[in-house]
Amino acid sequence: MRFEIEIRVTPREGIVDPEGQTIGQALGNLGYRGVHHVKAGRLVRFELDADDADEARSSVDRMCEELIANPVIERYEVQIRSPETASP
Amino acid sequence: MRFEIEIRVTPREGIVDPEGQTIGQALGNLGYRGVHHVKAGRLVRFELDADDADEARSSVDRMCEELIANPVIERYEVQIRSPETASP
Amino acid sequence: MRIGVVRFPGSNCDQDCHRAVDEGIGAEAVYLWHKSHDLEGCRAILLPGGFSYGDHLRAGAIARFSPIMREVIAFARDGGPVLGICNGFQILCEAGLLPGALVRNDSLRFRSHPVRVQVEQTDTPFSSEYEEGDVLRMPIAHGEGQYVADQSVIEALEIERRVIFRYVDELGQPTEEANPNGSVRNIAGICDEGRRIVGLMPHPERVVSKLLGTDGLGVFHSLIESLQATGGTATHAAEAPATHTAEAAEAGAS
Amino acid sequence: MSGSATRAPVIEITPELVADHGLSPDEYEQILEILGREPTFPELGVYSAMWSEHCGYKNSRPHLKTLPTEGSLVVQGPGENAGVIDAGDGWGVAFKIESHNHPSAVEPYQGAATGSGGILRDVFTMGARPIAVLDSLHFGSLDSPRSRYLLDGVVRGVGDYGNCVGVPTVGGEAIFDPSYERNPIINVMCIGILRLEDLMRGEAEGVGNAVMAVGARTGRDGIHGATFASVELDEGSDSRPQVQVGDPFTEKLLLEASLELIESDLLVGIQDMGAAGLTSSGTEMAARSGSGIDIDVALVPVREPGMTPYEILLSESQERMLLVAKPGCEGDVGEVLSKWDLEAAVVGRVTDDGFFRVRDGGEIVVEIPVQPLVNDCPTYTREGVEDPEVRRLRDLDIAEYSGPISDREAADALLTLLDSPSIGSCRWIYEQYDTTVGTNTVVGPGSDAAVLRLADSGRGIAASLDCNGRYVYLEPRRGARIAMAEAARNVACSGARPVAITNCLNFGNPLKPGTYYHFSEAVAGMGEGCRALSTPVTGGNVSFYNETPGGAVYPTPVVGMIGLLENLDRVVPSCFRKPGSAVVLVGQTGDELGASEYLAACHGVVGGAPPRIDLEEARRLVDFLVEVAEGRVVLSAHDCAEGGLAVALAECSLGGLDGPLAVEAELQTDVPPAAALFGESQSRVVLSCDPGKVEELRTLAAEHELSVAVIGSVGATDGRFRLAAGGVRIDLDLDRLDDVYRSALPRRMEKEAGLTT
Ligand SMILES: Nc1ncnc2c1ncn2[C@@H]1O[C@H](COP(=O)(O)OP(=O)(O)O)[C@@H](O)[C@H]1O
Ligand SMILES: [Mg+2]
Repeated sequence: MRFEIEIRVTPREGIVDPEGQTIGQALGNLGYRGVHHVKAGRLVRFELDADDADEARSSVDRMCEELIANPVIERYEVQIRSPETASP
Repeated sequence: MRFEIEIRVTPREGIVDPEGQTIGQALGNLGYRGVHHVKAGRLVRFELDADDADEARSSVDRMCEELIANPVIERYEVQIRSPETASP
Repeated sequence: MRIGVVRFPGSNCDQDCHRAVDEGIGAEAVYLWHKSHDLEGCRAILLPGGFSYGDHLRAGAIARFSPIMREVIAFARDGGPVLGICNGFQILCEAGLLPGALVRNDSLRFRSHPVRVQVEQTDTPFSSEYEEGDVLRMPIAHGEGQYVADQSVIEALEIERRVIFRYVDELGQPTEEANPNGSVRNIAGICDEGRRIVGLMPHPERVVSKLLGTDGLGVFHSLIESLQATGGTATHAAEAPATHTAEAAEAGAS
Repeated sequence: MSGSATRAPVIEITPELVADHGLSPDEYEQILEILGREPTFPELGVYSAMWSEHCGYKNSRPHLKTLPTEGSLVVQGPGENAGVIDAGDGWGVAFKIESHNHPSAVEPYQGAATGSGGILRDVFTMGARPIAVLDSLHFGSLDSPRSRYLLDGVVRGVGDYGNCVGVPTVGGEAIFDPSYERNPIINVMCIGILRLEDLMRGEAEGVGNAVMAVGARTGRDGIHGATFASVELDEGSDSRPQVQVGDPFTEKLLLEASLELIESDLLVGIQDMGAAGLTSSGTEMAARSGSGIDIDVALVPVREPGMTPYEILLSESQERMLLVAKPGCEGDVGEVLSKWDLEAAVVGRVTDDGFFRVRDGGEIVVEIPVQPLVNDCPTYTREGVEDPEVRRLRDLDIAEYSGPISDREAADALLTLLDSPSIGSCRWIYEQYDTTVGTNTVVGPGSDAAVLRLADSGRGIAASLDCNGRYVYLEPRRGARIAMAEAARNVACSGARPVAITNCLNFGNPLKPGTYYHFSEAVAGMGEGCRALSTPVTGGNVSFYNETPGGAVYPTPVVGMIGLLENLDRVVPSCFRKPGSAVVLVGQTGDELGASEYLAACHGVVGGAPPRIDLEEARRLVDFLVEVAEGRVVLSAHDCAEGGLAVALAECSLGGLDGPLAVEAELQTDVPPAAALFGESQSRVVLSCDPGKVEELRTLAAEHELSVAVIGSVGATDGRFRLAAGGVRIDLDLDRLDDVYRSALPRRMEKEAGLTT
């Protein structure tokens, strides 16, 4: 079965996020009001063949720990869509 | 009312995505099988004060066009959560 | 005695490091290809700057899994001296051989210019030939050089005197203006608990000649001195880092 | 257009389709004649690309032919991927410049990055290791958000690409004028060194030899880039399909692999798949060898399914090379490439029938005779007519501005000039470039010329990029001569002897008589400069149609000058070194404010004639500068250019690594003060030397028939900048000057951050 994977990596609490800050400032300079707590992160998407959602999840978790996120500075969230449930 | 905004920016179709390719290869080298179509993108999250979801959406769209995404090579998706519906 | 310069496909300071070793201090330098499993009997390892694997994802994130890095990590565990410069420093952090991480410069811009760094500790194989307090002029050239780590880690680094190089101004003060990338406490270079593994962002290998400046020579002279001193058998140094890197390796991979 | 074309149905060649491909009815007639039949759709695409302005030099070739290309040091002149000169003891210097104006106007970061990638490939395909990049940037006013966005993106693009490949960016120029709004000029020059025995060319020889496509896969990006570079950017145009994305990491692999292949002597020829991709590389290589080439597009590794032969032939996907392996070496070539994790495929063979033949599996889809395709692109010599508006501006009476000004006005004018982005410090730009990687950079950005180590020979290479578009606009022939003279002067200030140039001709639409006049006059002036200075042309590039609905950019023929330095420890810095040094001005100061930055920045006037230039004098000045460097007579030498004596002197005292040095100077002259302080009279240089050397300096100057005047001294230690001329005194605090000079760019650029990278 093929799953659609989306991984969102964001800076851990307390870790500087210069990009997020700059986006916040830039939006301010452009005249946007009421923007708070801007955070910038990375996004990784792919398709994964796995027998079931659990297997998919556990191997995606390993990918994140091993490569995609750096636990020292980042946290990650995983979203798994199986073809059926898949929809925009 | 305060909305939680999440913007996902990814390369447009047909635009090369060297980062996605490299991540795909790296996962392969680490022994992960069945990984397809890896795409790398950016993520921006913030909170936005707006009267209603429509107002929020339209101003977020402008932010994306103006600053956050580069429409020439990137596409973006916006997700808006109002505090109520907000949930992990 | 042989010194290994690791060559990742995207390394671009490898030739400079090689030159610093053979022309700079007249020692033998060999390239170690990233796909190789053999350190070829090198007595010390240099991880040069560059963009190892294009620096996609995070600088050094992918490099740490290359075959040669397995050997380098084992070598470091046994107390072998390892120096990571710029991208090499980033790789050492990603590999968990050094604590913390290097994130995008606070300016969000690539920064390239000469900086001043102060030598704070001289009991490592890469700083022993300097005097404590020496202020060196070296170029930096990086986009992700902002050193960050948890408060507890920073405290430990300071208490254990593991900050080896710090960005300072012409008066030797670690001021904000002297800090090119927003690094915590102006940290430019650190070492591991065993004091055998050193990483720094500035480029000593670019200032090892009369023509371009000589402030970096000491780093390489220190190495030769310490290798001659230890006669190669890193005795007690062996255990300390062994335990350390063991848990660090977990930390890195968990 | 191309995207909609699919494999199956045969596309009918209508006049509209021909027109869409930028081919005139006459040109189409010529194609019918050459082929003796109607072209297929892919053939039409091939002609469209090869006979575009960019590849075919339709409107420029007759003029380019008038440029001198011979010289005792020239090993490879125009016609190859890059020029090569002989630098002694078997060393060669390969160099070339390339424009990426149109792509950068659409997507600054990727446009600039891919431009850098292309020029690096042009150099390393010659067998040379790139050791430096210089960039010439001409942008609109930084008051415009669009210009700030473009500059931010371009600087990041040039920087990131070179930084990642490991080639330092060591110099260039940055000029700002409203005429470049929305159509900036981005010219990148690359310099490489090689052992002459390794010199490689883009040739396809030896019937049956394998033709291999190497590097990135072929995608749909950039189809028709060559044609794109040959049309005006009109507002609404959705230029998106042309955007190409660079991958410097793959470039680095290509660089190392190519040099390894060349050193191991495994190649017959190699060329970048640049503009018009597979088509131009394949046909140009065959043309150079008088051979033919037979390719099967079905064998080309593609990035997207269902690509048509048309698309594969014209794709401009980046980081791809075409190479011809020596007989029996295919295996070894494959090994080197896989060592560097590069994908490669044999896509065809060299033939001897003089045809560019393309198959799609079995079926032949293109069959074109190579020579007429590559060499007989129709060229046009047109009628150029000077735009009356230009003459009016040149004849403008500017006498009133030379005249009496108060001390106060003079001081303010100097501050205004130092704050003008074209004159203020470029630090903000070059601190985003790795300037020292490779440890060859002896003198980096911020001085008149960059100076590089020539391996361990003890000798050096100097380089400078120059063009003042305003001069060329107001008087093209003189403007181009000045660009030549200034480039040579910059190189000579460092102590190097200028030996050859590459050039990038950035102009508007050549079909407009005014633009064509500018172009033909400028090329003529450049040729005169080359002859007078004995610096032949080894290559270059032409970029036309630099226009927006707003009108043409200033004509901008950028000169990339290369010089050789016999002895690296004779390098002369451009800034003052020692308190107590004597300050000497070489050359004559006239009443010449025409076309000056002073008029533009302080009075909003663009007009008057550019300063006079005597190429013989320029030549004597170069000889003099080389001699004083070799004799260690001077401590510093700095070219007098935009902003005149006042700005040159300020730069000399501000530029030093270890903080500003005070200066006290007075110029004795009967030239009106404003002109004396800010006029841009040519062939002038500010020197500093030990007071004891002044007499020696005078003698040498006399031998070269140059006038010198001791105008003051360095480092009257009270930290002030003092300059007097024609009875007017400027007396300013150095730190204030320094601050204004340094913040010219950052104070404009750091308002908002560019985030799209
Ligand atoms: N302004 C010029 N002066 C001299 N030679 C030029 C000029 N413009 C182009 N050429 C030469 O014409 C040849 C073709 O140029 P070009 O099509 O730009 O090659 P490429 O596409 O590889 O840059 C090159 O050898 C180049 O040096
Ligand atoms: Mg090219």
